[in-house]
Amino acid sequence: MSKKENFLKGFFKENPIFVFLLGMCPALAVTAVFETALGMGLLVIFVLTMSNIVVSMLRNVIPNDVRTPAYIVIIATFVTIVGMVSKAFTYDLYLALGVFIPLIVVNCLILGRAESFASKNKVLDSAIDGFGMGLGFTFALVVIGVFREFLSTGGIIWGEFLPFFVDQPVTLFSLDMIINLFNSDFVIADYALNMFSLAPGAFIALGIILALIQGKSARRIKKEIEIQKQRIVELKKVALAKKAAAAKLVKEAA
Amino acid sequence: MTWTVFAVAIFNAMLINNVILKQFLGICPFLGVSKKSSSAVGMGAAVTFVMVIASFVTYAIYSYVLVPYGIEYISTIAFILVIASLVQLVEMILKKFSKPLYKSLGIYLPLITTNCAILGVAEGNISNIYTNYGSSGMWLAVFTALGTALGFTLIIFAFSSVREKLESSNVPDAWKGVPISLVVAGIMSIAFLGLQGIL
Amino acid sequence: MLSKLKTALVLLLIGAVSGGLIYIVNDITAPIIFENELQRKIGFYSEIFEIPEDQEIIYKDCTTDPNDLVPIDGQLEEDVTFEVRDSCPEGLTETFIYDKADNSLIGVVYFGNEKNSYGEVGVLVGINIDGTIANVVISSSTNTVNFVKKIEKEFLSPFMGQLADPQLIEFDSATGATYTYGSVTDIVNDAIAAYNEGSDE
Amino acid sequence: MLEFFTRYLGIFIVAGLIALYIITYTLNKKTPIPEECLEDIDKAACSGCHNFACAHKG
Repeated sequence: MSKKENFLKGFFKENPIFVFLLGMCPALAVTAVFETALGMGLLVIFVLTMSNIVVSMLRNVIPNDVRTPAYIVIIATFVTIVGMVSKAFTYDLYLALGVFIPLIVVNCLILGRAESFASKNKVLDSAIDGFGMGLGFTFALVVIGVFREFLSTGGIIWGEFLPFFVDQPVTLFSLDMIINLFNSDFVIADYALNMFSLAPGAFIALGIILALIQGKSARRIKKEIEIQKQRIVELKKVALAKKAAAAKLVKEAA
Repeated sequence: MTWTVFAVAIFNAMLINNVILKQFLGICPFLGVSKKSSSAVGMGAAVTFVMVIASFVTYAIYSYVLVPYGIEYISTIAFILVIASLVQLVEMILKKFSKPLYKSLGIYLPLITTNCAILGVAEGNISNIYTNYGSSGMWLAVFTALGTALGFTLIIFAFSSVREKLESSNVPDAWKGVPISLVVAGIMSIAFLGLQGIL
Repeated sequence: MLSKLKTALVLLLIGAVSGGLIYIVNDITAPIIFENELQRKIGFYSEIFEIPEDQEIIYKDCTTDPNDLVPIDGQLEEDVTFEVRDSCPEGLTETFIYDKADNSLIGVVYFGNEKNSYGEVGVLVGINIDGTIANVVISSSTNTVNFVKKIEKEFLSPFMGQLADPQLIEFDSATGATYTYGSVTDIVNDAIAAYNEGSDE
Repeated sequence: MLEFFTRYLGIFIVAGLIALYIITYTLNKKTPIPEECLEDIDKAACSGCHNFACAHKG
């Protein structure tokens, strides 16, 4: 596997949330708002990359019988560090994510990558794998977050939890802006599907997204099957034609 | 604290702030181990057992060791290690002394270390109960854990029953498997949202 | 035997390194975190009582030792009607806000948090010394930003300037508050009750 | 001496807990699994998310 493939596989082919269904707790819990989803993803990228690097560095040193405890210790260390750093520098994000920052420890994705990839591969490859997988995880969270925030409020806001680039929260996009051109009294918040910011909305939104993905892959598989069927039919036709030709030859010879 | 406080704590943790449908903890076993009712009950029993003991131990460690010495910041790493060793200990004891018990719920114990519900409840006890009651909230923490675990068992059992029906129903290809399960969970969650006004 | 010793050594090393790493990071971040929490609190208090930025305030919390966080030097004024209690009222945190320049009491803030159907919500209720509600502010919430804005605009602003009277408890039935707003109302009511209890003593 | 210990107590507690975990882990590994449960364990491990290799699908 080339380095590029190794990096890109986390996005679509082996996406942790959409394909492997790992780390579903944060995928449901912190995605009510796009920004918290992005923040969670960034924390996971850091923990995953660092733990992959360290596990890979120590892969020949850690004895095989006690590798799970060692991995858990390494991951827990980085999670504690990331928790303290986020508390110090992005305090709003820390408050919004709450208990889900320490819960990165038990995110199956991180332990899974340590056991199945980093413990068998070189440091650079493991780092790329961790970074790519983390980006894939973030990508999935952001997709769910944008979907839910847009449906529940009719717009996307930046700057509430991640105080980068802007001082005040800025509305990146809102349906208000477009509809107000035609009807100035319209307030999207009165018509928004508030359910999608609540618990049921999380389940249903993720269900819809997974169904879209599954539907697409189902269609692709169906198409492939159809193509194969057609090929078989064609082959059969060719074989039949050959047979008929052979029979004709035999007849003529006779 | 009177018994009503404990009753309310159990009721609140079990139904109103249900661990799966409201707090999104333990989604992994919820989707993974809920294909058959029998395995759902086994998983629920294992979670109940470990969760109650784990929240007792973690609360004690937090209030009697970490806070007095001012080292609350290592709580995450301390909790996960305590829970992991507790799971190992319980598994070993079950293996040695009670084979039927091991067969019914011990086989789910290796999955519990990475179950976020256990660590989530331990952390939640610290942030919700410890800040209000201090070290006298120990029993409240234990009862909250009991309620949470009962809520987990209830939901995973109910969900497995629905899922057994889903297996034989005619679902479009795109929605087969996890997507339809998630929508079913969402509808259950709406039902539990209705309990919100009780307390 | 040698391999076992090696195993133990490796694991000990990992443990020591991770412990040391956490210790160092904590050393670096602890003052920043402390400052964050302080700034956040003071920001909320300033917002509630509309204190100008150049005026410094100090506060006394019922949960912490008065000598611990921000020391109050000098004596408090005699005619302050309510006593500073040793223990918090149930479910609330009581904080007294003073002007740093002359140690005069500006007001009392009650903090409570409760769970509602949208998640968890923390509410600060500020009461002036003349007994009127200064402001009600949502300090932390897992709800969406728009929703919080809606609550603050439609539901909390009517509280401002009203007398902190237990009869205000009728208030929520008048507005037809839903149970979501109910958790906010509960905290306001608790705060008013605690305030009246404190000032009677 | 005592001051030194309380100052770095966090490190010692973490080290102690790691030791506790490893001791219980190895003890648990040494205890044999009852034979009739072996199959059930494999099934359970695949349906949960402990095992990355057979992540549950559907």
